[in-house]
Amino acid sequence: MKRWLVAAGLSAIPFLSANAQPAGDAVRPLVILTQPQAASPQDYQAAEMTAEAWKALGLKVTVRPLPGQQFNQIVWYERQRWDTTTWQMVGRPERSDPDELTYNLFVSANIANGYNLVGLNSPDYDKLAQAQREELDLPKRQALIRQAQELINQQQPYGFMVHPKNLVAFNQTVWDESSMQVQAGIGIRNFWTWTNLKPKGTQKDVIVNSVAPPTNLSPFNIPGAQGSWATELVWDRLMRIGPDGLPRPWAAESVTRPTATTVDVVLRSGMKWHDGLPVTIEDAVFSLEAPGFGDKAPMYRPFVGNIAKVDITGPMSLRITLKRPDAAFLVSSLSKLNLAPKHIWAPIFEDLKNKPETAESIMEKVPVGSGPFKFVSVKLTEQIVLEANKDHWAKPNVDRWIMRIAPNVEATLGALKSGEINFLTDYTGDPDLLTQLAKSTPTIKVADSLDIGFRFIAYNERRPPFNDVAFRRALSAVMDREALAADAYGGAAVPANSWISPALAFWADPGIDKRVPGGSLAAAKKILTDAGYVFVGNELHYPVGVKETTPVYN
Amino acid sequence: MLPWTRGCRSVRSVRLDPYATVGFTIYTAIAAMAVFARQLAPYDPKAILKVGNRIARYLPLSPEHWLGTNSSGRDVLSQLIWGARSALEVGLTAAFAVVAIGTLLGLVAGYLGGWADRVITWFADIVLGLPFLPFMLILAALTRPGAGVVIFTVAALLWPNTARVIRAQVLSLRERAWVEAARVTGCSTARIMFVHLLPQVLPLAALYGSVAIGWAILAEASASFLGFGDPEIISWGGMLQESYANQALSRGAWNWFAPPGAAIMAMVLAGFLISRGSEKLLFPKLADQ
Amino acid sequence: MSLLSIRGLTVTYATGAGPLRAVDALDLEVPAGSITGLVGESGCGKSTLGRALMGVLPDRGRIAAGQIVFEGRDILAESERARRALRWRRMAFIPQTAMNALDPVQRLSAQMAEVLIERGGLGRAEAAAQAAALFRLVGLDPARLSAYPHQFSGGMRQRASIALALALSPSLVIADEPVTALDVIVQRQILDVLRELQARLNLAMILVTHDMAVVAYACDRVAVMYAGQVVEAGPVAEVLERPLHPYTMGLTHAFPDVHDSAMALVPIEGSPPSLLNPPAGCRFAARCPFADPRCVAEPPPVRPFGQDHLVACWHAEQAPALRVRAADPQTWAAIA
Amino acid sequence: MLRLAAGRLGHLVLVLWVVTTLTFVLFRLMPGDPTLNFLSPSFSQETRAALLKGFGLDRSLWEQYLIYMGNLLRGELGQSFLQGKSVAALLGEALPNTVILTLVSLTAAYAFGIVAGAFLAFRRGGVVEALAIPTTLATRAAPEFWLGMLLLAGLAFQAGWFPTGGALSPGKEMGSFSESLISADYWWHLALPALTLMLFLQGLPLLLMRATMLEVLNDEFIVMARMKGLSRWSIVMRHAARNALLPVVTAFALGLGASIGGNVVVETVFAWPGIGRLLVQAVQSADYPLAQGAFLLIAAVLVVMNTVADLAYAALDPRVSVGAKR
Repeated sequence: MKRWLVAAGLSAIPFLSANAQPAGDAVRPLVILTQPQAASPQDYQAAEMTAEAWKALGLKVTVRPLPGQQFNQIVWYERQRWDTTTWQMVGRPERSDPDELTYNLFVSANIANGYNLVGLNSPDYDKLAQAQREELDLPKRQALIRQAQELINQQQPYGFMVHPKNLVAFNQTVWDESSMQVQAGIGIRNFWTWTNLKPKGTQKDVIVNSVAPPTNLSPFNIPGAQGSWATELVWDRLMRIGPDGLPRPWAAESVTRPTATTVDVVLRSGMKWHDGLPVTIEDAVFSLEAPGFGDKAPMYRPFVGNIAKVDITGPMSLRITLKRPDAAFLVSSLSKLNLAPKHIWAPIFEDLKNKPETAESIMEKVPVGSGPFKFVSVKLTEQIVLEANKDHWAKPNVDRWIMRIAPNVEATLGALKSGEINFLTDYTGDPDLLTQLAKSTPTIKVADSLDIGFRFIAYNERRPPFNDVAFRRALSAVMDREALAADAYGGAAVPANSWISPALAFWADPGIDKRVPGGSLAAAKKILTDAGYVFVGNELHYPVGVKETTPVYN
Repeated sequence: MLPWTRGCRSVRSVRLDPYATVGFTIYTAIAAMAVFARQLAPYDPKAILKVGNRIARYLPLSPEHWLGTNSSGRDVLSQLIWGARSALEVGLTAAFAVVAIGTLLGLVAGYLGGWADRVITWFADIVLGLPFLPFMLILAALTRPGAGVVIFTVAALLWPNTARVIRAQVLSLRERAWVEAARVTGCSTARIMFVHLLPQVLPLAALYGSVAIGWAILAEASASFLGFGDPEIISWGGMLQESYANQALSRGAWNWFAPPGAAIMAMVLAGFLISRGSEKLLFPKLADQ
Repeated sequence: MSLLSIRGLTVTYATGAGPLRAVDALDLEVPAGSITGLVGESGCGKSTLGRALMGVLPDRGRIAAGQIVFEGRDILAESERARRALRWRRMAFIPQTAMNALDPVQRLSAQMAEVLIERGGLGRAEAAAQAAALFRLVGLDPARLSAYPHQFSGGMRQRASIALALALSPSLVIADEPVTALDVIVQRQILDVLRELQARLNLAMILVTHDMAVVAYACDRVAVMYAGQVVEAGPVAEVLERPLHPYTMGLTHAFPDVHDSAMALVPIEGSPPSLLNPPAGCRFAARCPFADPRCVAEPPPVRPFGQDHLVACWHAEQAPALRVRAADPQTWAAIA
Repeated sequence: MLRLAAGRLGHLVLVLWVVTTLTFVLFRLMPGDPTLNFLSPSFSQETRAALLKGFGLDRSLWEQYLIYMGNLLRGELGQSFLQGKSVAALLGEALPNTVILTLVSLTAAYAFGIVAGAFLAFRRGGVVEALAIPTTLATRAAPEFWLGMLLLAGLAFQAGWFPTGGALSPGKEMGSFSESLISADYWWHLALPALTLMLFLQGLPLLLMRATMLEVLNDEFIVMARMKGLSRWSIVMRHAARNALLPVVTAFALGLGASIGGNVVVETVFAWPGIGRLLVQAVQSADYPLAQGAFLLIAAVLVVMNTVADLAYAALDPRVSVGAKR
């Protein structure tokens, strides 16, 4: 009865106001999906703040947190179903080159089941993305990237929120700060720090932390952000992203690009696997080819997708021939592919041929790499212990690298205070508290750095009215990025309006965060009314004649 | 001692026992909070309060905010008051379900005996072999997390305790003269069970209910803590989880962290106190061994 | 000279409504070497009296007044330590329900040994031998010493209890309803054992019972208790043949005679008075078919009547006539 | 006794079968599919299908059930999706930690509870009781994780007396579990979680001991013991405690079973690497084989301990174990 009255009341409104102002249907109640507060208090709060802001546009907005599993399922695989969602792209060294994100996030090829979650379909953008990929001239490529950013700014497929800062802390009585390396967009928690870090006293074990358990550690698996910190140390790569954000030869003596589609690599000599066997040119070729065997290394497969062939050109040298020019190849492939021992992995791949599992799920008892650290023990939900590889050409100064895995942020802070960990590498908690701790405990020093990653709210263009650029612009215009950075992200973030972080100064478009079209509530309302939307009372309606045909998210 | 006399005594002691008085007082206070939440709570518990255009995070205790605000700028006292509502909803629903199922099966098993008794006892044994929290977690993972899972788990796994006691009591009651008399005068089995026996066992069942309320609240809190609560509902367990996720401990935000825990404790304690008259109620498994 | 004489003994229980006088200014003499039956309805205080004698009253009970002179000593005046020394060595107890009175989780050998060693000061081997002897004494197979109480029948448990009671050769044994829970045949066997042992060991025994038939069968003397007081006492033959108190007259009819089960059962209507506020006059007055206003107003004193026979009734002189009327069930029915 | 044991064991097998079957049904009802964890742009539909096939999820339910039961009987629990290790091995690593935590805390709780409960039974109705009973009830009423968090905040974060989590100090390597057991480091890490659990668990033995003690003290055989002039010590220790302990010992066995599953929360708070934490992580990350294995193990322990409790009671009470009469 009551419901009937309400329904009647609702339907009466457009009828009564029809004389005053013609309008379409009211916009349906919209839903912002996000992770539960427990998993990500910051995103949750950002979603709540955004919902508040959108309500000012006469919309009904609810925040719907979903547990991790369900969240991924719906956002990733049920793309017709959701309106908007919070999401993030994390910073990884390989993302120091803008190509991966520039290409994957927005090209139309990725709409069906790739990274183009929102379903942006812009032929202009597709052209720009492909062009920057093939442009080897840096200034020209920079211009293309900035053009792409402006295009996205006009389209607003996302409500960009912030670029987070990485907060790390360490015990300065244990570690010599001057031995740490700062990597652009990553901070001091990076490969170079681990290999260079100098102890001040007798504590020679660097004990870092992770709040999430890594997945299986294999040279053909990406074991989550934290797991990668360990795999980077164990498996060498032909190139690595240097502290400057540019790729530099690592396990290669040299890497040259004689033409746009060829890459010559000379392997460093004298390298040994942790089991004592020498690293050969065959191992290098195998490592470049293996991810392409069948579908046995799905995560790494895209990184070799552009390789046409690999030829051995000498006892320690090889040539890679690409299918197409690829500006980012050194970063996104050579700096990413792990060197895996052929004598161990070739038989495994052979064995996998007739099995459903992939190489990702295979974990050796004690995994063998050739990197500056080697495995001692692994308990994925407790700790990973690596020890320095004294035979490595870049042998570390520390004895062991230990990662404690504990999801409890409170306990992690306590552990830093008590010395159970001496390098806080994974802190998802309240930035204030860490700063306070450092103030009250002089032995602890905090270092922050702007991350390559970013956080955003995705607008699903498959579902009207998100297909309307005016509507998207209005939503983005009312989001208060300063407040989000200050309140939701505790000040450890800067406002964003692009997927390219200011940390990548060369590629970033300075000031783009100030150029969101509109920019105020009044302007946003104007965008909407200009596009034909009608405010009926305090409720936003579609332009005249437009029916609401999309079901409410459930 | 016959279970019957034990039951009698505990029911009577509920009225006399000072502990039980405290228990009922706590329940009354919580019920009042739940019913009058709208009037009592100074703020909308979900409203994000602002100071200027910034969120009013972590405001200290003040006349405006007796228990301060939390990390998302919400009034802690208002949340505490509204939390009583979901606590009562979850607690009462679950307790009602436990009592209803337990009493029904206990009655049937005790009065009918024979194969009905054997089947029910066997079923109870199976249920006692399912670990409570893990079962709830799995269930929460495969359906939508929230109060429903908690209530279902409590009802599905805790009825055997009540059923056992009711069954024992019915076994002794059915031999009584007046039951015999009812049988002789041609009362139907259903009538004897529900009209004659049921009112006799209800007080005992209600005592079990008061304990079940507590277990349900604890279960809900645990589920919330492990991330399987209903995030859209304001509950004490959810408040604890939220404070935990936002490091209220490190911050020393006792005003946020302590009250919901204390409220849960008080509510569970109230159930214990009420049933204290018969301590064996707390140890149903052992009582009849 | 009595082995035990009780003078003015008053035992009260603390209750919510004030003290309850379970035993009220009671006098009783128990001569050595005989069985004295203590008979009365349940709740009349006879079991309390037994426990008071042993010095083990329930938590709320206490001895408010009186003397218990045992073997010439006023034991109430003595220290707890001295009283404890008496227990079981000089006076022992046979409980009503041997199932609960024996520790369910200990073998009988252990329960015998405990008493013999801890209280009797025997060595382990001696104790074992003594336990076997005691078992034989009460007619049990010593091999059964290794059994648990629940493995025994009721009669066997009661025999074991008797063996336990006799373990330290006491001079007085208080048997609290020793045969109540048993069936008639076994009752008789146990009573035979008690009588035989009493004679053989020259024990004094107080046999608490509610059953006149038991008294008739087993006792030398009898004291009839009503509402915390002894209303009539004397030799069994005398009291049963020529009861002086109407209550005794009623009781003799209220229970089937062991010898003549065909005899009509005449129950006494009504129930005993509240011991919280006992009536001013004769406590039996309310149920007595022969009561007159004096009975209601004044408590009758205990008077000797004839040879060794005590009674507390204003109408004891008319007893022969009353006995005739008491034999008629109609007399009792009129009360109700 | 033997017949009783055989009967209980038969019953145990039956209950185990039903519980495992129930688990099977429960897990097959899960929506979505397990491959989601390998979320990646390059993850093709074909690969997902292949993975499903690999887990046998493409067969009929009956076939899956037969395979499942067959695997269970061989102790084969499958492979963890996320950790790339056999579930059995992961459970094997975690189980000893859970068992130790449970045993230590339960033993401490019962030792304390029995003594305190017996004491309270003697001191009936005093100020001590008036304070102790509500305190005990309150400890039992507080959410475990809340207690744990308070202890963690006070004794670990603030005072720094105890480690903040885990079972061993960072980098400590133990060749075997027995090596852990004799290391002080392990016990130092165990202290806080064990204390939390102990606080939570002590209420039951305390109240139970008190209640049965009170009951026993009023039993006829205790009165008889007093009449026998036995010393207080003999009465309490030989007769009262022995009888009062029976249900407490049974509760201990039941508690052992229940606690293994109930440790979930405490293990999570203290990052104690036991079965409970493993289960939570598995459920949170939808690692179904691992979650299923952990659940089965916990349920099996519970069922077995329920049976052990029955048998223990029977063994300790001659009324049950000696002679058929009850």
